[in-house]
Amino acid sequence: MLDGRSMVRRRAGARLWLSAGWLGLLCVIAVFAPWIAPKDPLAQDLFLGRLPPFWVAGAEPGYLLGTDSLGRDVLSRILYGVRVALSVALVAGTITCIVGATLGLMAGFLRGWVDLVISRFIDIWMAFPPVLFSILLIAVLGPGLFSIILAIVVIDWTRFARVVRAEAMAQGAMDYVASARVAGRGRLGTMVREILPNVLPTIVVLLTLEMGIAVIVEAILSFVNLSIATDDPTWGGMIAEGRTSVHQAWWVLVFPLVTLFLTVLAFSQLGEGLKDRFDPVLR
Amino acid sequence: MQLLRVFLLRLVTTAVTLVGVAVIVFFVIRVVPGNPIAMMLPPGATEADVAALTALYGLDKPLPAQFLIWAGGVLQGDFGTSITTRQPVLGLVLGRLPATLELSVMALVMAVVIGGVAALTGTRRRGTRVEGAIDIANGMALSVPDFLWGLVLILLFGVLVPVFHISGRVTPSLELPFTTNFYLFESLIRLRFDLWLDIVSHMLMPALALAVPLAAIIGQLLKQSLKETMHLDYVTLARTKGYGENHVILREALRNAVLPTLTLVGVQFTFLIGGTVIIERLFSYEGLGNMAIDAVINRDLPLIQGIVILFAVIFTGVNLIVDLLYAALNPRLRHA
Amino acid sequence: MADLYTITDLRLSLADMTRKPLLGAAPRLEILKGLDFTIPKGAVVGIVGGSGSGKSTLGRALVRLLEPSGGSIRFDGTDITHLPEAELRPLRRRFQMIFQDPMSSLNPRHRVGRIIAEPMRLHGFDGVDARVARALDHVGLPQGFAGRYPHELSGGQRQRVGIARAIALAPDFILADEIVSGLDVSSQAQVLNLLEQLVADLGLTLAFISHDLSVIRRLCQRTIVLYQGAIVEDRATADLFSDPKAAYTRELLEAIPLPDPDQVWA
Amino acid sequence: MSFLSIRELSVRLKGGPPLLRRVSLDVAAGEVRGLVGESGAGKSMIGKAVLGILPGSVEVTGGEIRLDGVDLLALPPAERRRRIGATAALIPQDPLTALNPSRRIGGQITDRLVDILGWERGRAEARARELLAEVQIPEPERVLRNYPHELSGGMRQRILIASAFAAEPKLIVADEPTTALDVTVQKQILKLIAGMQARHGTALLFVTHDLGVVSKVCQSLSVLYAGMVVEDARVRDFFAAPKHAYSAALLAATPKYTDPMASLTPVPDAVIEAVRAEVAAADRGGHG
Repeated sequence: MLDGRSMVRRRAGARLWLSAGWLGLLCVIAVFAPWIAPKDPLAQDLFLGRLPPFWVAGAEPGYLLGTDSLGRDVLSRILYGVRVALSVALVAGTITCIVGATLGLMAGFLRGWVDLVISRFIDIWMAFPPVLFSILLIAVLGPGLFSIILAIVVIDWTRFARVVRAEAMAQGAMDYVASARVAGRGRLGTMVREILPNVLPTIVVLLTLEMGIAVIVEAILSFVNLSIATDDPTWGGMIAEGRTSVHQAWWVLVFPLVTLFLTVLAFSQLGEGLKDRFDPVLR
Repeated sequence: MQLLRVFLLRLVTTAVTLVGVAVIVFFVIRVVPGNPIAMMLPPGATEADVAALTALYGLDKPLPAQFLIWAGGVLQGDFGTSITTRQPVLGLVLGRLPATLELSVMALVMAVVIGGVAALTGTRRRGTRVEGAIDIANGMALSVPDFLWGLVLILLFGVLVPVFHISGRVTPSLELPFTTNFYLFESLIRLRFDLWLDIVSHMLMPALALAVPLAAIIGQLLKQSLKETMHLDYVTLARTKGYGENHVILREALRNAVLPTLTLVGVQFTFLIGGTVIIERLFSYEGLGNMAIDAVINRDLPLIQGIVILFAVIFTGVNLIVDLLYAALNPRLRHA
Repeated sequence: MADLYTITDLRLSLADMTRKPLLGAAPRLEILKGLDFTIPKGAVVGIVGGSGSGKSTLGRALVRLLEPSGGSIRFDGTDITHLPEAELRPLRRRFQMIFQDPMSSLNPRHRVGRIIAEPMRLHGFDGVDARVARALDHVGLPQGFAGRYPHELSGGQRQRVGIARAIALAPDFILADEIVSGLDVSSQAQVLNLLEQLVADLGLTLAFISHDLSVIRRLCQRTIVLYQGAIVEDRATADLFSDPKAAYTRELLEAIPLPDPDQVWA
Repeated sequence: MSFLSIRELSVRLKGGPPLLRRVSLDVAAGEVRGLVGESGAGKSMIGKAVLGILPGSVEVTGGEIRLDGVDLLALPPAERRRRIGATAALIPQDPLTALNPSRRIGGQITDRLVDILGWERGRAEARARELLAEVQIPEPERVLRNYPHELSGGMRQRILIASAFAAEPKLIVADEPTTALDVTVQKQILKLIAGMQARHGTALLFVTHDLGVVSKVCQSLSVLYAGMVVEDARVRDFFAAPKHAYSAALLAATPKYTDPMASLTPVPDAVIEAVRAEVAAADRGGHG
């Protein structure tokens, strides 16, 4: 039988499992990187610089994905890079989500002066170019994992606040909110017990999206050389190096780029998949 | 009357926003630990340099006084002097602005065309494999940001099939007869198609990288909006009059579906302009964004402030224009 | 019989933002223009009017979802006109509301059992589960429905859940705002019969808002006719139908198409 | 001879259950036929099938729809569209959403005349003015230049009626045209439709859930349950004595203020079960 809903569900299921699988794999790699990585990611050997990946003529055994200009093993650096990427994604994503969603929910449901103040801040934030803002913040705060996380939270809370605010406003106009009032529920209770469950699917989608964005922001900051300590392997740092030598050694750019691409895609698809799966109205 | 009221209200909030931006950019740089003068100076500066610079910027005064001095200057068009180049900030910034504007507008046009075609095709062929393919492409394009698309394009069209330039704004060996910095525009005016082609070939990849996410957003929003509109009674009524699918989409649905898309595209366009910062870096394109990153790396405080303010003016300006456009296209407001 | 509600010179206006001048306050849009009436304990009162008559606004003011801008509403001796939300809360158990659109008034992410139980928990009822079961029983829904989501029910079933939620609190007063206007005639008849039965069994006071005089005729002892925010007629229902005094009431009555081809409908 | 003749029309959700079960009905030239049933009974679906505006999620599985003797379902799509546009029209339910908000009223009345029937613009505009006067709209000249949002709901419904009669169609489908209106406005609009129908001699297929409305404007009616016609009768006969138990129960459930105790009687479960069994039997017969 060709039922539209079941087709949507099957596609949602596939992307949910694929993306969850990829992210699960990354988690395992992050934890066990020292045991999995074939080489020391920091070990340089100028005699083994710019070795191609294993299937290209001139490859060295042991360096599966080749080496960069300093002779460091690309594969090992990618595997170690997972650690920074994932910790930024999970920590920065979660904190940004909590801060932004709370402010958005308050603005959208409580309205009045709370909304006025929060909306004005959102407006001001929206007038900053986010990439420049983050680069500026890192320059001021100094490089490091903590600075990156702080910069992401400070800049990206509006992503949540804007959307959640609009959603909370729409939900606030529904009669189930009026009926909660008639039942004698207070404003805070209504916000948390009635509105929040209806906004949650949107928040989940935004959260996973934000985790992907956090990985990108870290990569961008590494790319302009402002991320964490320079010799720690990060995907962004590898991409920056790969970009400069793209005509001589494409593999230095391609492999971290593909990893980054898949990770970002997986995060966003995970969110969409989760939303479809746990929506009681769709189920 | 309504239109005027909306416009004036927006003008006021825009002013408030810009003041907010000015305050924040000013204090963020100074309040956070670290000596701003030390930040400004290149390594190896002497005590005397520090003292001179401190006095020059009035940094011995309390912060609010400093802010007022700076803000007063800004209002008179004086954004200070760049530390690294020793030139007025305003001149530097305005010199780079055309490059960034041309890139952004080109990206916007590409996004509207690609997104619009995707939305119309998806609507025309709804329920078929074509729509499914468009949805999947949109989903991919949407979840991956411009930075990654830029890298992918560099690999595909700069390395794998090297057909476009992936670095700079124009081939350096070319003689440029231009009097303005709007190269793309001026080359057309002067009928120098050889130069125009070279410039386009440089811009195409960065512009496409910027356009892809926005195209996906336009494609998705407009298609959804069109699909909702196609279920409305006036569209059904048009069908009973004997009109075919194309006519119904283009004449009955499109105009009404564009309105809700438009407001969101305004915000998204400012994101696109924000994206030029990293995309210009990626493609070594000599625009405002590339200059901004250099300014941060060189700790050129006045230049950073100037660029951020300019971006904020552009962003709020774009939003203002979109709001007015929305009002102008909406018959409810136009004829109120 | 004592009066449960005493409404005196009730006024309600909203700011008309579409005609706000450049500077200064927006003009006020008068929705309710000085209403006076009472609702005695145990009465079933119909409130009827066309769109824009202010009947729904009046209903929402009665249960204090809206705050009046003038006049007073006394509920069982207490002036609730401007009572702040915190002081209103303990009173709220006693006046309940059933909404027009059950799809929007039932939280889509809560199961039916929780929707009925939650208000009781808020008011500190004990034995909530047993009370939910009894409420479902009262409105003729099987116990298994407690585990369902609103979107899994039909329109008539959803409206029964709305009724169950209201009666579970054992209120003194229920406001029913156009509760059958979205239903088919067969479910309409069922829901109305149910409501009639419950009002009699539980000794409730009911205000029934509707645009449909035929339904009012069946259910209500007294009818208030609203036209553009003012009461044009307030009488015993039987009298109102046999001898309408106000021109608007007559117009309303004459416009109703009876299921009868011989009706003179000029 | 009947102008619209539907024979054994079956429609179903693609890959799903049937929505119309071998529906047959006739509308003679100049006749008004009511289509009555509860939501989901398929009454609107019949109107949509006649006008060729079935949603993409449903498909016709059998039967024919003869409009002026020509089977619409046998025509190629473009030809069918043109033929429907030239001979039939729709009066939609909700006047607030049935006019395009970004187009002027004038163009929305004349477009069919100019684009489909090939009239000259001037002639079409003159016709539009004439029609607006006929539906008692003051200042037709000004209204033609208005946008929908500048007019009240009642005015918009009048415009939609005028627009439906613009091309002198032989058949009009009215899909719950007064459900969104107050009773007092409903009365005016129903009288207007009935008057126009009589003057122009148009056949009218009147979809409604309200038996009261049927008794006022229709000469015959079809009662539907689960996509099946359970009763087909002259209006006078029906209200005197409905033949089918389900339609009798439907009539008893209809509110009637003159006799409150005899109206609003819930449809008995036994009646529902009986009519369901009937539908099931018909389905088996249809497949066997």
